[in-house]
Amino acid sequence: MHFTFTEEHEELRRTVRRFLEQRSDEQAVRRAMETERGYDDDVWSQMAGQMGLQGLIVPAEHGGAGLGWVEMMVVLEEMGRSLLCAPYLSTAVLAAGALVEAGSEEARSEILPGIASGETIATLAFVDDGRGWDVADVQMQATKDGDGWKLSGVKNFVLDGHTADVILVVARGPDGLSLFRVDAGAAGLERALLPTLDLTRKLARVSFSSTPAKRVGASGDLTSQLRRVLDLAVVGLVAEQVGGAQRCLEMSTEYARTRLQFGRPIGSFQAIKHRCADMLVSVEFAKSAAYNAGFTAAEGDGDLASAAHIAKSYCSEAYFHAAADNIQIHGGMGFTWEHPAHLYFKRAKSSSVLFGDPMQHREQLAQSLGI
Amino acid sequence: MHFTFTEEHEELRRTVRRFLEQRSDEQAVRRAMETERGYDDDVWSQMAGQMGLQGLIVPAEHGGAGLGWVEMMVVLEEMGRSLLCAPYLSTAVLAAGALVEAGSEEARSEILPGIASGETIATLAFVDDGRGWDVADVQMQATKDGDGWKLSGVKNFVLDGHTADVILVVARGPDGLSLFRVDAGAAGLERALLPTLDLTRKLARVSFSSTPAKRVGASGDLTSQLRRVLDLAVVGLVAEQVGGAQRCLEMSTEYARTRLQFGRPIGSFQAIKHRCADMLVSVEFAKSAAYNAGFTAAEGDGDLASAAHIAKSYCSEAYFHAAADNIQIHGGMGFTWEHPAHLYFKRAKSSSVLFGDPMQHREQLAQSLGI
Amino acid sequence: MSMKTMSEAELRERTRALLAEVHPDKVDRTTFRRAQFDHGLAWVRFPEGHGGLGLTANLQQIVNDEIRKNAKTFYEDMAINPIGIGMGGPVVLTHGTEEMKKRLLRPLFTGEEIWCQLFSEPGAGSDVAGLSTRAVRDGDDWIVNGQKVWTTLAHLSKWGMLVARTNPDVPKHEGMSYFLLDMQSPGVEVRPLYQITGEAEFNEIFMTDVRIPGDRILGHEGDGWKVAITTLMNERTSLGGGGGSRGSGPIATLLRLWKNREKAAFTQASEAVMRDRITQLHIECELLRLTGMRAKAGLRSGIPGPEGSVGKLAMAEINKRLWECSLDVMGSSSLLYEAGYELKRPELHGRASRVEEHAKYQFLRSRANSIEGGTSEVMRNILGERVLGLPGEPRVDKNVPWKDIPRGV
Amino acid sequence: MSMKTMSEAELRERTRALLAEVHPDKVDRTTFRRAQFDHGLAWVRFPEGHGGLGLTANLQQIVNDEIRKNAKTFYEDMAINPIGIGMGGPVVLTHGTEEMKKRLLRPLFTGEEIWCQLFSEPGAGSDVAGLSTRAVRDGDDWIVNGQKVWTTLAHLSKWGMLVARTNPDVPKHEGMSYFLLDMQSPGVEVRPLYQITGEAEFNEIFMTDVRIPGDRILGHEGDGWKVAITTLMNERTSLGGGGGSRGSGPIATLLRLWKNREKAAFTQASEAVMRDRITQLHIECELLRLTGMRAKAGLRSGIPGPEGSVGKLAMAEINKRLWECSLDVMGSSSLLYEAGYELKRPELHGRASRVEEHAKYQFLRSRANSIEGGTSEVMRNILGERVLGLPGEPRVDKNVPWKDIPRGV
Repeated sequence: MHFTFTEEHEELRRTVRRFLEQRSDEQAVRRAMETERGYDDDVWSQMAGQMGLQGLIVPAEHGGAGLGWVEMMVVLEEMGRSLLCAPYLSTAVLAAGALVEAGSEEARSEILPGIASGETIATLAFVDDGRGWDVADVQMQATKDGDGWKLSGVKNFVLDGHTADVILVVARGPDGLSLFRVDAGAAGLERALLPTLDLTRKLARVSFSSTPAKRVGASGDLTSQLRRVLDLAVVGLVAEQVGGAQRCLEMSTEYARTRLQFGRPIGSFQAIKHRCADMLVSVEFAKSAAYNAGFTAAEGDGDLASAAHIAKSYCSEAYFHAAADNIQIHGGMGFTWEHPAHLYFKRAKSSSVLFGDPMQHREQLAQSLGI
Repeated sequence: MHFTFTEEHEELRRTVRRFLEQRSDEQAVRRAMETERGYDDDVWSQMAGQMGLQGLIVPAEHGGAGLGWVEMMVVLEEMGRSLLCAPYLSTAVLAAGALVEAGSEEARSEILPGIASGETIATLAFVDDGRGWDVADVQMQATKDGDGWKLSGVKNFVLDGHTADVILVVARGPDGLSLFRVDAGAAGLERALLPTLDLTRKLARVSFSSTPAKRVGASGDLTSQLRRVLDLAVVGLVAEQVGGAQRCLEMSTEYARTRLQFGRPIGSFQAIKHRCADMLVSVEFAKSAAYNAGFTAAEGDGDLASAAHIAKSYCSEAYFHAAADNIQIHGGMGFTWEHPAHLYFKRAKSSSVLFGDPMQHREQLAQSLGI
Repeated sequence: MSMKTMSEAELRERTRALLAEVHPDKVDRTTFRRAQFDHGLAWVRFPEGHGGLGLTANLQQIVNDEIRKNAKTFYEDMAINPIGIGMGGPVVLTHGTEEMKKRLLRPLFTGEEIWCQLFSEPGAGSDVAGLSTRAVRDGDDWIVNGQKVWTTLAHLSKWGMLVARTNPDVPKHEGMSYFLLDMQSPGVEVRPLYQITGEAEFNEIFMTDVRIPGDRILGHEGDGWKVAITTLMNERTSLGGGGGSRGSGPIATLLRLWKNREKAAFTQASEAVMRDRITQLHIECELLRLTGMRAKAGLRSGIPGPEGSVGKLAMAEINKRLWECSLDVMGSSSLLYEAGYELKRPELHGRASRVEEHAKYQFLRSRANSIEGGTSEVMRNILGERVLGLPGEPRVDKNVPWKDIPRGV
Repeated sequence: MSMKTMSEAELRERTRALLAEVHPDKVDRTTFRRAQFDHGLAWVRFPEGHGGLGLTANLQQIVNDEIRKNAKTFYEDMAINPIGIGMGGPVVLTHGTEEMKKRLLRPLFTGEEIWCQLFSEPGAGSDVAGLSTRAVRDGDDWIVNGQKVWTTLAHLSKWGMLVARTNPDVPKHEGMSYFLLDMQSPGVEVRPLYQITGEAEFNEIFMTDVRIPGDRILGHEGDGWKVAITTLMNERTSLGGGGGSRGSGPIATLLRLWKNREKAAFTQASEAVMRDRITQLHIECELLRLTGMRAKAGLRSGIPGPEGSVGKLAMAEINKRLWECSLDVMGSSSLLYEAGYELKRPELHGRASRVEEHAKYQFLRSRANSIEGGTSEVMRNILGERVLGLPGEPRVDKNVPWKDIPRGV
């Protein structure tokens, strides 16, 4: 593991940050989060057109940039930093990742180009209603129906499930776990936007009632491939968390430097200074955790699952504490609707739950390490 | 629950504190802890003769003061404060408590007067080697031998077991759990002083090999009585912990007021001031927990077991943190052998383990509350 | 008969006499509370003629018990006019003129005139005494300009307790005065201040050339800080833990959520970890309650201990952890916020929602616990300095004219 | 050939030439290290003639690797003369005269002359610059009186790096000078300072009318603080986390204790709670290690990040919790301390004890981690001020003659 970002990575970071500072500033985030769709079409098109972000990990032969998980980490860190409201984690990470890791060649050719061009919003529906985040928990059955398949049941917490053009559904077929495609407008498909704690990330409940579907998974049981897809999604999410946590640290530090009370900047009081210092330590640890997971994903020869467990457990808590401390340091102001601190706080809490909470990841880590 | 100490309680506190300030100051503690017996005979005699402390809960008819658990709590809080080295918890709390709560009338008449007069050092041996702190864990068997009984096996962590004149042993007879008396010098009795982390409290490993014993328990199975004895011992121990924690808070505060660095008392820095404030909060909570347990024990109509679980869990951690923070606040000095901070630290850690650690008490509390 | 020595029995009798004359179940609130005031049973510790009988404060309990016993209707002071009765009354009594007492106390008690407190400013949070709102003499009157914040009930209030700077050339604690501001005065604008929950419990107040008559000053010119301290002391005693029975309050909600938990969402191991965490919170909540009881016992027996100030700090910190734990108990469903974030005034009498929604609301709302009414940092300073006697920090804002102290937004 | 551009291959060759001349497996330490010094392979970054070749510091690795590869005997600098090589050498190089370099560096490197550091005083802990030890001119010499503390290796040392106050009439940072003290001088008394463990890793030094020749000053009179900072900067880089492989170090001990645990002492529930706690510590130890690696990567690529200073703080705090957890894993047997508290000097090469005893020793020893080499409070100040750019506190000891600063014990 070297942990060294190249000059290309840093250039990518600068480019994405510049774009997001212009197109995903606080006002843009607030506008997007109040809409039902949850994002700005125009920004989405620019992300694809100008920068090719949606196709970051899509192979060049399918119209993507063919880059890897270190680049994805850099991009998502910036998106987490700016609280970008967009169906990116769903489309470019979950759906694209699922197709790259577990899709049939045909499905990849069919779907990935649209993702890369920004025309297709896609998502991965995997959590069965009332069940956990592990793909092994999936019980939904896909039944053969002529040449195609039919799905019935409910998937919960589907990222951008209400707007996705293509929903990739994890369900059990005769060979075990596989991937099925359902398109917007399919018969028996119902999608309900959920009232989320975090307004900046849209979740939907998606119901299928004998809904026609197409099998798009590679052959055989895809449990281990889909596990990897979720580990990679965790890599993406922890990068977002690190970006958000770093931003909270910067907001706190900036405020502590400039807010005067008792004739002094509040950051000159040890109560505030040491809180910021402790935040710095945990943000740095979170970066170590996330980068380690990202580089492990990119190099492909390490223990990705363990790195993901460590990162999801630690980064979730680090972000939550940074966001909570950021409110405290801002005092009454940090608690108002008009200040952005609460947006980070809600994002932090929700990200901690998404894809499994810290305790669950620790339990899995302990099992794999034999603790 | 009123929580109000009467003027008599306060007078008792003042008297005991004055005595301990004279006879159990730091030098006296260090002298006593370096000896194998672990205490000063002279001090012990004065405690009994001048103040009747050993017989505090011993009924008047057996030569004691016939007082209750609130008074015991006051006394032990002071002893914990001064780190008194003496076989008091063993003799006056465990052994006297066991006889009062679970002893036969004959045994009480035989043993309690000696305890009250300070002539008898006594203890309760209940932890089977390799087992836990709950009396229900006891497996040691007492076998009938003519008119008397014989004991074989090993008891561990026996308070002052190496110096006790009378060892009350918890063992199983034909009616269930009971109490047996073994005297110093009995055949087959071996006692080894253990090398303790906390030098101020002596523990021994006591082995019995067909050792003659006398049954001194009341009739029938004494499990519930002995549970109460241990709950009462916890009341005593948490009072000690509160006294020690309060002393650590005072040492820290005093040092923070007077130690100058950068031209200012270190207590004027928020890092130190807020640490002291947090210590104050937890010491106050610990007092609430201990006093609640003590008043519940005294009034006899509340849920003593729950009160004891709450107190043992909280006071153990509060004392440990106070003792650890006291070292930190004293800086390098607090880490030296010559400064008393380490004596409190070691006492705090050991007291946390004695009679079951915080997690164990929480687990029992959760069970009894159905959490 | 000397009022000071009125027996409990006599007080009970007097209360029954009030009830015989006007019964709360039969007349409207104003009528009953006016009569209660006139009988000296509003605050028995207040002087005769001002709603009281000159007795000790604890005897009020006798009156309240007697009313509760004999009537279905009982008006909680804190529901009627919390800031007026909790702080306004005492401050008028201590620092007001005879005319003010006559004019203000009765409608304050009846709830005909609601009060609010105008101390905090955007630039003066923990440092209340650093406030910038200016009051300048204009003939007999004062002209006020400035902005206040964190004002509960301002939109319903008749009177605001306003502290403003009347002399910027002296050190900050010396240059303030305390005014009664008629909230209907021209130039007073009240705007809701929305919070993390979407609700607006508080207001921002903008004052532009607001005229206050010269006789609406409490204490003398320059006494503002002293009078404000009287007000705040009455605030502190109304915060902090204690009260309630064992296992009631927030911990009851957590335990209920735990009982209702989605069993399938927990492994045996994660259940054990969670149970230990909940048990720790149970213990801390119980000790918060017991510490509150000890504080009250201390007050009763005349030994005020540090337990009272401890309660505010501990409650804030425990509350936050408790509601965090609640969300963890709810697992994935804590991704949702069923109540939504519609920007609005809070419902006056709370919300009747499912326990899950209540917990989520509290999870967000509790973040303010360690800020409002004194941040946890300020509380630790108070405990460190006033209870433990630790020295203060070097001050850069003492003995300096207020106008020379560095000040930001 | 310019030394600056010596290739790795050439350096390797030069090292092999040294080994061909004197081989560490065949000669004694002094002989070998003298030769290594004379070949410029002691510290390749030092100038020629002073044990080095004027190369970049990272090339030292080449030399060490080459020696390790070709000999069984390898001398670790930190085992031979940690303070001398870690701090004394660099400070002599930066601030010493040519004569000093000639006289001191070689025996320092060989370990013939051990060094110690005389900065801390009982009255000047975190506030090192507040020190009171006085040095007064007497002809060409200086006469020193005072007390130093926390001095490792003083009882074995030839040289002490002493900072003493030479001018009390100027602000504290300006009135100190930096001396080389011959520890065998009359009036120097070294006493062991016993710690919580009963061991004395450190010493107290009492100096009574100790005479130091005038040419044993490093830098100029009054430069003491500047020179001390050079010394301390070399200390900081040798602390902090990182290094080791995944799961090695203290966490390995904890996991071993957990594996060896007395199974009967745990219920299924308490085992789950403990497992979660251990897993958290495992994660933190792994992140401490990875953060150390990032810091090193940062240094290599020329971007020094905050990770280095983060390591010292984090390691101290994690260590304490880790060893607390170890004792909890051991349960009741943590009541015992088999090693006992005999007051003694620590064994030079560590103790070969059971893992349980090691953990108990570390439990006690680790309490000093957040004090030694900069308290955690000081580290948080450094991170807050130097890394995050937060403002310092108001200072009462700046621009004031040292003699007028309040001072206690």
